[in-house]
Amino acid sequence: MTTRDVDLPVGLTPEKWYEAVDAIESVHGEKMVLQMGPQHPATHGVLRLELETDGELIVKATPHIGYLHRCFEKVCENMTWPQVVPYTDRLDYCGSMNNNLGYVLGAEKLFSIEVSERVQTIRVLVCEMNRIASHLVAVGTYGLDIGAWTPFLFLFQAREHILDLFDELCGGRLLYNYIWIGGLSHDLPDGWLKKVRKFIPYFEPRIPELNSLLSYNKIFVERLANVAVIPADLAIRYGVTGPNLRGAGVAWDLRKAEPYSGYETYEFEIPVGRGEVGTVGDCFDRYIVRVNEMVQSIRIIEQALDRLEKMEKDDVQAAIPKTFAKVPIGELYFRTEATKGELGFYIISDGKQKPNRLKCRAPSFCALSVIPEVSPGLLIADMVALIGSLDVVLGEVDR
Amino acid sequence: MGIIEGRYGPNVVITSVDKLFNWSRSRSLWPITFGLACCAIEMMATSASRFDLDRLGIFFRPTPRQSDVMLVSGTVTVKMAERIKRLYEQMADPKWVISMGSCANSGGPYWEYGYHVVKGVDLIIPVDVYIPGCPPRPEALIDAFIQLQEKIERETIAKKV
Amino acid sequence: MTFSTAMTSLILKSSFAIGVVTFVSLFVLLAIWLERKVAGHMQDRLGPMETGGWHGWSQTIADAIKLLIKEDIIPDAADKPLFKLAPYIVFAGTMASFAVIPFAAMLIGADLNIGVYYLVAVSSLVVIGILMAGWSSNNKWALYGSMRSAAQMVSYEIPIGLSLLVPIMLAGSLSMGDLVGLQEGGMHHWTIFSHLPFALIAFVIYFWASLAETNRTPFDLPEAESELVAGYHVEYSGMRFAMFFLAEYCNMFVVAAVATALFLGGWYAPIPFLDGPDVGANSSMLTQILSNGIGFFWFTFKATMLVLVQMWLRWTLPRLRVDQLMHICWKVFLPFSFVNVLLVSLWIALRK
Amino acid sequence: MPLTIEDVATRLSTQLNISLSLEPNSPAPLIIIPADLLRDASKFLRDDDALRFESLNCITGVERAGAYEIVITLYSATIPLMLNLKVKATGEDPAIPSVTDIWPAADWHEREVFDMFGIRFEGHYDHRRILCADDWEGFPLRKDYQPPLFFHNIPVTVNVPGGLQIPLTRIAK
Repeated sequence: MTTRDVDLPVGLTPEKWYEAVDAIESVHGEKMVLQMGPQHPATHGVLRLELETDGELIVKATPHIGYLHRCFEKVCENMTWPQVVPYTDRLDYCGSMNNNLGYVLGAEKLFSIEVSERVQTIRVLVCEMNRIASHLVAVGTYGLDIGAWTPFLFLFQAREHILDLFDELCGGRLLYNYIWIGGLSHDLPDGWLKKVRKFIPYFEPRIPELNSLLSYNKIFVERLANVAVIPADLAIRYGVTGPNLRGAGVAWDLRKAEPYSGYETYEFEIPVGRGEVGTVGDCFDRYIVRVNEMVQSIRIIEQALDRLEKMEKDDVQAAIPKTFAKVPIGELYFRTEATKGELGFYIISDGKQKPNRLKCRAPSFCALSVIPEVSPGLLIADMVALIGSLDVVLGEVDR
Repeated sequence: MGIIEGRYGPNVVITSVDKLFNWSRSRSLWPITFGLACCAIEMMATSASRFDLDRLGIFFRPTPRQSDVMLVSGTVTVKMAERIKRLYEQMADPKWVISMGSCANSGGPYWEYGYHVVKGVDLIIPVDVYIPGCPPRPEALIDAFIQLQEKIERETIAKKV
Repeated sequence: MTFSTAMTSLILKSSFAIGVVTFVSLFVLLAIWLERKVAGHMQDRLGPMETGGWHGWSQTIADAIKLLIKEDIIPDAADKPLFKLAPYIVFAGTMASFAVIPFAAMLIGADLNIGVYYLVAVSSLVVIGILMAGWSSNNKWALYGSMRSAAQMVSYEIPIGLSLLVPIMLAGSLSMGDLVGLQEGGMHHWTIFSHLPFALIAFVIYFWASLAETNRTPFDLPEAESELVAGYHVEYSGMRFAMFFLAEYCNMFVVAAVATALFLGGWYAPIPFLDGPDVGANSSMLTQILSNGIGFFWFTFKATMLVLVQMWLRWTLPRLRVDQLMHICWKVFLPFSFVNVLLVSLWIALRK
Repeated sequence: MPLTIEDVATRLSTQLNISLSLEPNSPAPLIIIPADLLRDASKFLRDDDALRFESLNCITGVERAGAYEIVITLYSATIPLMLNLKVKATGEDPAIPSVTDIWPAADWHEREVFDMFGIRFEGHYDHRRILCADDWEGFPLRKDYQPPLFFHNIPVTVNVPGGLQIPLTRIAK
């Protein structure tokens, strides 16, 4: 295969590509195969990329995954329905609450369980806090990939405050097992809502600080603008969802499109990539969408707090079934907007205590599959920017 | 250290050299930047501002050649096992391994049904310190480093009697 | 020259050399500790605290001893002679620069009449060492690192050379001693301020280009951690790595020292009042020591301040991409330097 | 009045000229498509102006009583409607035509189903394992799957049916 035969990334015109190829071929460049990962600081865990390069230019990139394949689906077939929840935590370990919610809502729909409004509101509250925590990791490590150390540490500082609140709520800093089928593992501790209230004025100034320190830093913008453009049609064809799809300019958010857990009653906007500094759908758009989503999450948190403060305390475990020995038969695909995008669970119940089949459709899995399509023509440094901007968590890619 | 190691008894020179070597080794533990799974996020949190591993002189090196400690932070799968072994072999002596979290200790929640999971990283490489927890808290990781420091301080180049 | 004067001069020179090496080692130990402290405090944490009591002052000492007694790995597939030689060349290239650094009026190893020229020449040795390291490691990341480094350092030497040309033209000499000597008498006599705006432009270009020369952020592409793992020294362990590390921090000091000598008045204090006593041909030994000591203080102070700025930039800025790096060098720094040199020569001609 | 799954099924059956059955046993009904018609059905579903199922969300492999089937989850933002297609694979060596060229998103999902269930996807351009190690044997999500005792000398199974326990030799420092 020659350099000319590669599928062109969208956004790169054939003339430009051929010009580059001619320039390279005129010096008779030989291809070099470079193994990036599984131990590489920029692959966010154990992703391995096989890069065929010509100098620093990438001709072809093949992702190899499975280095963290933890047999989630097999394990779940051997666990009872509630026992599956902790395993969902470990899928996307940055956004555990959202994974809990995705599975639990699917199971509740299958078993026709209704939870109280208060439980729903608490779920929304913790999920949005978790979304912020997850985006903080994404944005922080992205700065690290581009070479900026300090923002990463500032953002982790802010994240610690959220983790402290979760710690008080359910005893876990990272993996929570908080949202259960039919309820929650714990009710809110006394005075917890006040602490969340206090967190908001602490966190809100962090966003402008981040923007001035990192987002609109000239070098950072130059590194990201027009790099690794994933246009909307490509993103949809490859099943890319979440902030990566919104970065391509598509205002698609399951919290709006197929609201669950009462999201239809909250006021928030869907931030989309507008090509602020380059092309719509470039790395910068995917990055800035995450930053703006944190602002929207804060809005949702405020509304949820307002409602929870007015609500009477009730039993958050009231709707939990006494036994899972006999459950309704059926199968369904249920999807929610997790931090990385559309998290779907295909759940098959054959009426027994354990799921017959539980398939997780992980957003990062689909986001990663777009890499071979967009990577030709990138430099190695751009590749790092691309992986970081997709914000993949290998826990849910490999499951 | 092949020249003097194990040749002399614990005399005053050897013990002083021991003290210096062990002090320098235990105070400058550079782990390899290598995250496997969930625990890697806690590892990052530990090196971040609130817990600040740099206080103890620990900072992460990206290449195995320049690192002293391997933090196995997460589930080890059979696909990854060979890579971990190779990374361990690439590290320069003296080297230590911290097994962080239940998965690395024993396979953790994937013990029974995880067909693709190695049931403890110590089936592949020797481990010095085990940290329980899923994931361990940053305090636990710091404690592991302190335990490792204490362990290093007990090492000697003198002849074993 | 009689035998005894030759001997005295030899002893003086060698003790100076030993002094410089000691100073450099101490400075590097301090600089690495400082770097970690500066980074720590910029990032809302403390940096090394536990090792050696007060603010972890002996952290770098522990690191250095540990690196010295660590296993020295030479990969099987490496080109062994080159692999072994590379760190020494990098280190030697850096240390050789110290020969012409004017710490004080009498504290110059060799006040060559082509001092700056020599400096530019020996600093190119570093590139060869890095290329050797990258190539001989037989590792693709190391190769990338060294190739990037070679391209970067060779390119950036041109703006560096051109911006160094400005003070040279203004002073009409290549000797470090002369170049500093002309800046006596307070801040307004320093090259950077006495020849506004040309020298200022030259200084800014020199400072940025020197960051690239020393592989510091935002130009740390040869060892970019998130891209090339550790770049050209990815296969080096123990002492050999320590030498690269040492050379990097020495290099930081060298470029800062050159900037100090050529642009920031060298060993002269900002106000003449703070300078040491004047030294004449028949001054006493004490006066000489005092004068040179104060000069030495001002010189290292200014250079260290510049090193601090380098650290500050490192922990603030992200990293550039290869093509942007080259763009900045060839399309921004180079034309500016050329125009600057041209204007300076015009100005000098007109002034006559 | 947006189209329902029944409408989609009717349109599909007129297009393919066969009768299609809906599997009602579920909160979300499925359309069962014969494997040999999958590609035609997929193209129709994607390209028909009224339907435009442009995104493939998920492919789930399922084993039911020894038989293998896959469920393709599609979504059309035009209607909007979510649609599950069920395709049954038969025989000892189950195979289903690949839809990777119709929906590129199917690429990795199909590889995963192959990896887990051993269902071959005919016409897939890069048909290899994706999650398990390349030289892994067997298909883990099959119900009768017995994991190997050792993989490259690393013990993988700890509890073998029959109460046997594999001794784990841990490396001591």
